[in-house]
Amino acid sequence: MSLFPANSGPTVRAVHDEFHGDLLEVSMGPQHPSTHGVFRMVVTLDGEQIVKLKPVFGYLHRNHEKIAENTSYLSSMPYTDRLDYLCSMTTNWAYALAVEKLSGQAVPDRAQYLRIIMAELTRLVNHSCLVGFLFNDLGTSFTPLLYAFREREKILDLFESLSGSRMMCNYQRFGGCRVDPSPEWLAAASALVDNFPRFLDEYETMLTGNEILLARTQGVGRLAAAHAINAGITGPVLRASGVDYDLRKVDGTGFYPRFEFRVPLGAHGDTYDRYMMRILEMRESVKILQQAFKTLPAGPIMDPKAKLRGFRPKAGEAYGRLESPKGELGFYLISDGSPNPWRYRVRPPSLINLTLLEEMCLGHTIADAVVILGSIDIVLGEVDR
Amino acid sequence: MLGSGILKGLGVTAKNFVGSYHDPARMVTQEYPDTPAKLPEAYRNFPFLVTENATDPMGTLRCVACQICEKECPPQCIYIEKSKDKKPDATGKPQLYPAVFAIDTAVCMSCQLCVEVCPFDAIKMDHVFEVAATNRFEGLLLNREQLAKPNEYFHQIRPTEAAEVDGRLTAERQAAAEKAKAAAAAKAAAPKPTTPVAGVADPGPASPRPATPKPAEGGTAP
Amino acid sequence: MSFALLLIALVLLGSAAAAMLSRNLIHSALLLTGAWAGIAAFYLWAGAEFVAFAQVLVYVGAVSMVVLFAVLLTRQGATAAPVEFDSYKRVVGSIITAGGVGGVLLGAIFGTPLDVPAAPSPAALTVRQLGLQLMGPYAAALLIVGVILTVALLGAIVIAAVDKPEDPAP
Amino acid sequence: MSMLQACLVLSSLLFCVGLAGALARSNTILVLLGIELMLNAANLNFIAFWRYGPHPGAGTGVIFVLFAIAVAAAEAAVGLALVIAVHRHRKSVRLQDANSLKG
Amino acid sequence: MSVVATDSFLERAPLLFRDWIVGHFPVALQWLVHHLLTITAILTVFGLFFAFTTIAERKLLARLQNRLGPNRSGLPWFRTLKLWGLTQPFADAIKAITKEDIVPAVADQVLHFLAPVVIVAFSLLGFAVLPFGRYLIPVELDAAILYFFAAGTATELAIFMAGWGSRNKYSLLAAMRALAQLISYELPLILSVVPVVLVTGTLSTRDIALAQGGWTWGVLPHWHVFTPWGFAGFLIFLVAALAESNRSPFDLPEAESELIAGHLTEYSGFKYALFFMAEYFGLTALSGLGITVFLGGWQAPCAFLEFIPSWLWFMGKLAGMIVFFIWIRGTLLRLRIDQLTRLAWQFLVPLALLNLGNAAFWALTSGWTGPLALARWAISAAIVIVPFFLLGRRLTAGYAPRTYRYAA
Repeated sequence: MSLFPANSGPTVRAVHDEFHGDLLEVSMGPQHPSTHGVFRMVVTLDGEQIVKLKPVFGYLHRNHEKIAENTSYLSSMPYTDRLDYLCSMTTNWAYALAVEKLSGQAVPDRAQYLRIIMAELTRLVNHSCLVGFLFNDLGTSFTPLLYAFREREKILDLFESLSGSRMMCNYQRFGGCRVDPSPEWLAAASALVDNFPRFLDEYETMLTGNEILLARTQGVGRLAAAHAINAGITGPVLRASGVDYDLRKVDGTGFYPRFEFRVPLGAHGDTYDRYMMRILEMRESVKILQQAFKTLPAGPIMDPKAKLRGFRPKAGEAYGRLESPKGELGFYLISDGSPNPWRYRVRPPSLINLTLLEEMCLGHTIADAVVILGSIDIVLGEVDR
Repeated sequence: MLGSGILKGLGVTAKNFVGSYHDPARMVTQEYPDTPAKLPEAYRNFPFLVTENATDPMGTLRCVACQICEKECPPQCIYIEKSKDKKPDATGKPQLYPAVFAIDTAVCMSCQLCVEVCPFDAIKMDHVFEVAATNRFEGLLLNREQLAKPNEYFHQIRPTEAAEVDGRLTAERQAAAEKAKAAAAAKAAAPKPTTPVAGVADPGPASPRPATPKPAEGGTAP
Repeated sequence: MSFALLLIALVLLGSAAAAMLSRNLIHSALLLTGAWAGIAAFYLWAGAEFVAFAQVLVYVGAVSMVVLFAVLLTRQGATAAPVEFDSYKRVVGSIITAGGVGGVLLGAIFGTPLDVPAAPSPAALTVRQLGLQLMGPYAAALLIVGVILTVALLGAIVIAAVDKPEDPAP
Repeated sequence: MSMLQACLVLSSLLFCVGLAGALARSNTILVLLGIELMLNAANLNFIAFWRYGPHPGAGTGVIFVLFAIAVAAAEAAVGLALVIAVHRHRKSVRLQDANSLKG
Repeated sequence: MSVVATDSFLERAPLLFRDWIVGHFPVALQWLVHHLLTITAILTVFGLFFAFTTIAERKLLARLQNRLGPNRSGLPWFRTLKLWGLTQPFADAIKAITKEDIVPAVADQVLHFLAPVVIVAFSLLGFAVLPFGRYLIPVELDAAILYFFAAGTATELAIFMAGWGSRNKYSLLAAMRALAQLISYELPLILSVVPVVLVTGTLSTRDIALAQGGWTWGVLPHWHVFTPWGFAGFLIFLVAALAESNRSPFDLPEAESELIAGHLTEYSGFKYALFFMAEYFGLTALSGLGITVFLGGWQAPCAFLEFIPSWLWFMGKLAGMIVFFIWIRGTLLRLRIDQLTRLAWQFLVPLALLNLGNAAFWALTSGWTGPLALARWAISAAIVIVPFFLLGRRLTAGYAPRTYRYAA
């Protein structure tokens, strides 16, 4: 009797729930435009509202830690580039820090300054990139992202002319840095840094006061401070919740105590705060960089006693951590005196910050979930390792 | 006021629109195949082997097949087989040479560790990035012949580093030659002094041949 | 008999019948939208442009949306199951009833001596005339319809609104 | 068969289709749609009489149809709201299930 | 509608051309040829307009984003001729046509096929009543405005058919969103036009365009947008038109970052191109309506510019509107579905209703002159500006840029 074939009805496998009516289970990812890589969220929706969210990751697992345990200390260095591939300078540094701690190597002053310069430039790269992607998740037609990329390109060009590669810098070494920047490089970098606030101002004029942005981000994805601390969340995500915890201040990593900078703190812990944390941190990074370029000492960039090959730290363990742009990035190493680490473990900030995704998303809509994920700032290379 | 933020945003995009026509700081696009990419000297892509003499690339490889790079290579993409015989190197000292030297560029991650650990300045990073192959296995597995590039080429892509390397090498070789001469003088009884500087590389652009070798045409499988 | 009328009638009756027969609710709703559009085409054919556009605007634009919304919102658990007919008894009964009613209607139509003018005058009812009539003789009716619509809107919202949870979440 | 009769036949056939559908189906939405069809069939008559009837100049038929459309829209809105409300309480859109006055 | 001989040749050229062609046919067929020619002309002009809108959008967006945009495609056989990439749309069209058409196995085949057809067919209907020039109205209807909105309604159905028929969860979500969005914005869209109908007293687009003729001192055109109620109406119309045509910042049904491509997720090749085409046709038609209703239609902005033929003015204004929409798209971010509907019901609809009253006030006080005219302006402006502020403040209550503290 029917005009059309009977195998009809909505496509959805509805999750029937006695109390909530019909729920819709959507598997967002691993191929989805805004999961920032091969990340997957199994989202259960009531209408557009999220009632359950299960993050699924591991699609980019590359066995990083086990590989590192089977190669020499030096050979792991290029692999750390691939952890957080937006911030290879800081991952390099964190790893070098751990190894230096393990072997008790000293780092010359100039190298310490260079490391801070590179780390802060990386912070600019990462945060501008992240903010751009966040706006893409919010539905702009790429404009803010491309403005951010335009500035990021300039920094990446600097990285390339220094280290030979734009993103896989492989720059830090145990006991120093690989290449000494020329005065021209330093001048170019200094000029770039001086111009960076102009970009930030323009960016903020364009978007920070935008009513749609305020409505889309304020009050969305709130994260309470106590909850964040319990989950071990670090970095701008934690500071957006109002917790004053910045390893640059807490640990005084490297020569950071010699620089004057402030740590911005949020009050609401929502997506807008997380966005603003990035903007404000970029402004502070510019300050650090300007001081560093002014006070950069001359001298060697490598510890003369440092050995490139045949490097065998004495048996023991060390944990080197760093305030990477995404949070506390730590490398935990155990040496048994052999050329390879006996145990090699990464504490990836992306992964740990991701653990509270469901709590942040519950009750919000699917559009918000994408934005919240974007504001956490994950890099799947680091999450999955 | 509702809408003021939106109007400001429209203003910024309009500014960028106008700026993209006259401001090179805003319009950063390079039209790549038309205007060739300008690579910084430090740029690294895949390694190549330095030869002293472009006319006899296989005879004058600086590589002595010490296999350090093979050992240190993080993704293990270098494969070396030592030669059975020895050939004299630039200083005339008989050295092993690589009978097989292959790099799988499909695996190589351009980390430059091989360059850093090489004690002989025999392997360097190339600037050629337009590599494409139709065969994933043979097309990207480069052998000794494909990897070898003359020192002049090295000078061309990395003048600063090459000059420094050559300066160091010449100093070493002179030292070696003087040592040999001193040894020869000491061995005055010996009737025939060896000719030590047979193959000293001429670092300058004295070579009559055009220094640029063809960029590695990865597409042609051997 | 005009060819256009025949065509309209065929499309109209066909889609209406298909809508009533379809086991897929969405298809039913969409086919019915087609039938409504056919009715608009009939109005257009009859020269009542304004009514035709109003029909499209209200039925195709609004009522069909509400129907589709209702269908989607009342999707049950495993809704893939087609909406089956009830017992054959019921179907047959309803067809007999409808046929009977139809017979009565047709009998009435053909049995009544209709006072048909020889040549239908060209119906020219401009929008202005319509508006004047609505605002003049029919102003009261217009007001009442306005009130009805408002009340219906409010009522629909009240009925369909989600009940407040008994204990508001702390 | 005059044009008027043809229109009336069309309208009554449409009415029958709507009636049959409303009676035969048990899904509330479909019943509602059948009733809408019947309403529209009635509207066809107004237009037919306006166009081919004895007094084509008067706009009564057209205006009546306009009012009918407005009221039908209201009816559809309320009816479907009822369907949704019933569905929320009963988890069913079958007419037979909505058989008690107490929600 | 007779062509006045005093008009410039260019003004009359399209009509003369049409009459010349029609004249070649036997009298019995002339009406048919006449209409077919009109249809062909609309399809050709707006087909090309669509094609160049796509390239303009890509180019302009690129420039907004400090990129170059497509500049590679030239002509076959003339390799050196680049033409600034202007032939890109034709290359795109060839690509779209030759691409494989993939229909999911579980999709509702009929609806999946019908949706793009329906949407294109109905999005073209709106063009029938737009006055493209002084004499260029395809169909003169008494109730043209009503017709225009009626013709646009089917696009919503088509989007629903696409979203539901694809049997994809994202598509289904998009279909729901599209329904909610289009229902919400139909109302402010129509309400924003009603004041003009009220003041001009006609539903005919031709008469509305004619009513905006004339200039004060030869430079200030009497367009509706230059009255307080007209300006407010135009703004509401712009926002609602953006939403109705699913353009950013209201592109929720195809929200790329959330729903992949929404109702278009399961479409490829030519069907996708049809949707794309329909979206632009809809946008163009709505812009055309906005121009007709608020921006003086084909009227020249100044008396001394009247020598330019009216249809060129219309197309120029149309291009301006499109550029503005592209600019908006390049700047703004997307709203959320609840904010979208809230914007419609709590802001646009009340404002539009007030604006209707405003227009009534304007029509009633048309006799005020001298200082009273100023008062009329002031009162009318106050009627829209004060609610704008109040409603706007309510809409953005709780949202403000923040200041931040720093750790000690």
